[in-house]
Amino acid sequence: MDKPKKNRPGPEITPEIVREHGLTVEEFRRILDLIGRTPNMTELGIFSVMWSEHCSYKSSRPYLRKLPVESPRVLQGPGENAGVIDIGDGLAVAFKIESHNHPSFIEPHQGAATGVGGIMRDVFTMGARPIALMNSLRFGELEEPRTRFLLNGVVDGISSYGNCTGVPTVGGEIYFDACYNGNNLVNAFCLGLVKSDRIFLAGAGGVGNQILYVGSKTGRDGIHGASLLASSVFDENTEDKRPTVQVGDPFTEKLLIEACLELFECDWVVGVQDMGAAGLTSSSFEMAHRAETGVFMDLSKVPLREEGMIPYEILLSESQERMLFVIKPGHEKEALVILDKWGLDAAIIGEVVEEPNDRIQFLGQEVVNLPIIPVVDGALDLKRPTKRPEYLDEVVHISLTEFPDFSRGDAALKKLLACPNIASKEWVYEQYDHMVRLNTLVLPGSDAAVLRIKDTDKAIAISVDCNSRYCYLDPYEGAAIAVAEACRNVVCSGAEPIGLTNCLNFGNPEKPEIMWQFQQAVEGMGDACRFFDIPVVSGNVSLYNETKGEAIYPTPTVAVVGLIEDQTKVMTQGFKKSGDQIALIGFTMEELGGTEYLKTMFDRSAGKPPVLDRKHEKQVQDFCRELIQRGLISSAHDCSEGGLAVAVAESCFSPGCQTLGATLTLESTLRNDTLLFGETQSRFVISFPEERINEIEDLAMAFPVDFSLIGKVGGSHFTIMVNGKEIVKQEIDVLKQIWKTSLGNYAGQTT
Amino acid sequence: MKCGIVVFPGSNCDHDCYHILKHILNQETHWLWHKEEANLESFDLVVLPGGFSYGDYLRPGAIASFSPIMNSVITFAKAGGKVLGICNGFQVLLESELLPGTLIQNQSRKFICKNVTVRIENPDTPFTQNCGENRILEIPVAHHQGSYYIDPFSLNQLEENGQILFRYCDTKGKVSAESNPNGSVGSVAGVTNEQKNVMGMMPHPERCADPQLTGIDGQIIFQSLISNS
Amino acid sequence: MLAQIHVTFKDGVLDPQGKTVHNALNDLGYDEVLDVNIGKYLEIKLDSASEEEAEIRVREMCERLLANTVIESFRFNIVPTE
Amino acid sequence: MLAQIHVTFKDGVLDPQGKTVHNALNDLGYDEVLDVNIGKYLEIKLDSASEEEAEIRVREMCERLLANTVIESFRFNIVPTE
Ligand SMILES: Nc1ncnc2c1ncn2[C@@H]1O[C@H](COP(=O)(O)OP(=O)(O)O)[C@@H](O)[C@H]1O
Ligand SMILES: [Mg+2]
Repeated sequence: MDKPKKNRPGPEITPEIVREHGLTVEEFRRILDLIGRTPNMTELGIFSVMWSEHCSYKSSRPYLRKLPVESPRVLQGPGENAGVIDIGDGLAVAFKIESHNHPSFIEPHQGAATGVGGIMRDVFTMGARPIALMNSLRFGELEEPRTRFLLNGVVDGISSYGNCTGVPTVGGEIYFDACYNGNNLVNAFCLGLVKSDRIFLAGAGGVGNQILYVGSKTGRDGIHGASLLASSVFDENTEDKRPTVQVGDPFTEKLLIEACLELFECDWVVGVQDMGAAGLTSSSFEMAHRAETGVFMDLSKVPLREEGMIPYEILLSESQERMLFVIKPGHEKEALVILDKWGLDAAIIGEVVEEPNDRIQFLGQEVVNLPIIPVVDGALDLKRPTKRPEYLDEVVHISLTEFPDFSRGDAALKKLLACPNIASKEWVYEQYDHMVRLNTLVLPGSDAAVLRIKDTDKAIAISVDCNSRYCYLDPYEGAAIAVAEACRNVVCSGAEPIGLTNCLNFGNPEKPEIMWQFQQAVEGMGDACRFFDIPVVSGNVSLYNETKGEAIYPTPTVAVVGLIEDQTKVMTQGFKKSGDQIALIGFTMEELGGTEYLKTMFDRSAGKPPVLDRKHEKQVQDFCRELIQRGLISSAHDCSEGGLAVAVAESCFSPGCQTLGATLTLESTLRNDTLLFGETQSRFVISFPEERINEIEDLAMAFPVDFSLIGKVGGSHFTIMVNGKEIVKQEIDVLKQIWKTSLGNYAGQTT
Repeated sequence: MKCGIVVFPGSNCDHDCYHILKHILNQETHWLWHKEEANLESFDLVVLPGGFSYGDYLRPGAIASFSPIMNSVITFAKAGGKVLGICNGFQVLLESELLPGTLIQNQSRKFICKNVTVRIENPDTPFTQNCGENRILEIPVAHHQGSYYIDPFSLNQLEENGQILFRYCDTKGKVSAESNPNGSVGSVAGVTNEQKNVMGMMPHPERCADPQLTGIDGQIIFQSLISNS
Repeated sequence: MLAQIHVTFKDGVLDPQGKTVHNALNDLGYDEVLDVNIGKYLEIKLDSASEEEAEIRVREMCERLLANTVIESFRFNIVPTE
Repeated sequence: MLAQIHVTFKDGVLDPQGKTVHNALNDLGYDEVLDVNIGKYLEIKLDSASEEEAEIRVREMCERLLANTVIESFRFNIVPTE
């Protein structure tokens, strides 16, 4: 039988080509069923990206459905470009975190820069002005020259992009571990502010609406970046798969922000979607899908940067700083005037049609005609097998007797303060403009970043967290702890947690052990969120973080956003005054599993991680926030990596506060190492003027929470007495110097 | 005081300057758009704000210095009008040759955002008249190309004419290599022209002028200008 | 010896700086400007035994440090100095 | 026509980038590196009537915008393209 090939130029679709597009035999068969014919090359490219792990979430979707997504404050949950939460006064915050791991490994500067650009566009497409950036970074061991190259490149990329757009980078986290040697992680977070009645969604709206292309011209950048890179494992052949790397243009992004915010003021703007992964393809399909309409586009109208581009390339290009607007007909001129004012390229490239198909023309020929729904929804949810990994049997069993206790803790304390996971991150955040826009009430260096909302009494606190060693040892518990810790950090600043976004970084989901980690972590996160009553409003999944079969530790990073009703009641972690009392909220158990102490002193990532008692956690958090709201305390800091001793040391020399010494006088039956450096959860170190003791103790009793006075602020030394015996005494300036300069010293080495 | 704030594409401290002048210091404040020339006669102060005009591409401030509004600013400055360039605004003033010297990459080659201290070198100008002798200000810097450079002869001249307004110093006022965040010659943080009506500085006074944020040392510069107008 | 090294973006890689300078030149009235590309130019003074050796070492330097070969290409020549 | 423009720091002006790269190269074991200078290299595609005209206009572009003549010097050549 003769198959007519009218209007379907290009090579024949062979099994080879199908495979190269990352589609399985079953998937290809499904495509044939769905459209009733063989797709042409361009259409195959569309299926390839739309059904990629990155765009379709085919491995993760069944699990993600179990996360709690609702609360009275939620205005927009997962599914749009960013989640939106009501903060009162007619205002809302839109936020999301997203990974740019693979691009940053190939080209750290551009990879990280375009990651920042992408997440910002996700936020301002909601109609929100971006007001804060954060990031969560993971690198391999700092002893590796490649790590330092990546670290410098990534930080430089974030700095150059964020700073230029005038959005402050107000905080983040950064960890080093050998498991990231072949796969660094770059997760970028952005939060924007929007009037709650001016939120924009990515729908195409009614028939006849015009599709307006805005921003940079389209080039051949990053074709198949999302699908191929994020859906396969790195090995020796990675070189061949390198797509043209996307280069970020933060200047254009800045203009795009201003122009888009101006367009959002106009009532003829119907919908908007940024062109991120899979570019024009996914943005046009998804907009049509959300509105249950179809689209018609003429690719000849797309502003192009390079000559000779074919439809396949135009549709799959991941050129940065581009947006797709849908506007009511008759307003094209007005739109173009605004865009011209900001010096941006723009063109009407199509319109919304009734028939639910995406029909695309190029030079007068139809090159694509695909039904919207199956392309967007058609990727099957994969029920990938799961299996508890065997390594767990080995690593979680440790006995404290393997690790001799110490009688003096000075050496361990110094070593921990110098360890890059604990040392000051000043070298990083000084490269970020964290003050621009004059909202940053708490600068980097405290538990959470705090931004005021001008013209209101409110402020927003943000923290990103994940201890991936805990997650490696127990993904369920580790993910729950990530949620608890992020909440604890925003509580330290006086805020009430109101929403969460997550970035789930894992290895190859085709391996049952990885899928098990994923399942456990999502469950742990979901259960914790449910318990603390925090909705998950947006998120991102990054799989295949493996090189040569070595997966990263499971890293379910969370960012928690908290609300402070009264701007004047913001708390920081630094001690404020000599003579203040120091107290511990919560209690310490005899445990060392998963600690930074075991890793730093004994090179072991082993043991059971600390257990999270959620009820207890909630109580101490509520208590701490109550103390802050009543204005009773002068500082609050949570105990995390490095335990109690490190937490107190950090409060002694917190940025923005004067450096003060401290003396701890502890009574305990615990081993010294667990007492000082154990990482029992649900603990805060607070300080307050002596005369408040009674009031605070009464309140602790009423709550009830464990509360103990442990020492006093003051002097030039950090001293720790246990049962009357001195076990640490160091000049505070010496400790500070070690802590402050360690990361920069590592990062600055060239060889 | 009637103030104008120039907006270039890529300016990003424009809103911060506006906030301080208008909402904190209650001055009449207007926007000036880069594409339009303007009659500035009625203005007491024109501010060129910080940011990344034209992305800092080619050289910071280079492309912005050719904006139509800069023709008006130059006319205004030549007639004795007061112009304050902060950070990127300073770079624009140098590229426009309203101020002498140039700014090159920080010695560390990295962007630096932190609080520094600067010493007032000449309290006898409209920008510093409220400061008093040897006053030290705590003030944030945020820049990548903030290392001031000028040849030794001209540096000397600036010094003799009292054109050096601020030097980076430590908290006690001592000027040294350690207290110099970016490698500027002579630790120079801000300069004026010979007539003392145009001033450029790398630190951001608008970032330390709102009492709700840390520090208000920056107010003194704006207050000086207000007293002078 | 002196190595003169040119590092430029590979074809197809976006050059935001070049694009912006291009627009600026057009705005200044240089309508004849059709395209602008901006790269780096490095001069490295060398104390090498021979031109051949310099050639090998400079290529290595470019690959390892001076050019970002993912997005940039380089070319160089070695000129003798007195 | 194509203008190839080199913009470099004048003698005596500190080039922090050059210095850092110099140190980095030495650290990497390239002991033969005696000095590094880093400048810009611009290629401008022109639609000019003649080489003479291009020459005049490019010189003007350099003086006005492309080089900061306080600290930088420039040189260029015009090459014909097809
Ligand atoms: N990648 C980063 N970018 C910006 N700031 C960072 C980064 N990493 C850490 N910081 C800042 O350094 C401080 C300490 O971070 P961290 O040790 O992770 O705190 P915590 O243990 O309380 O979560 C915080 O203020 C944090 O925002
Ligand atoms: Mg903390």
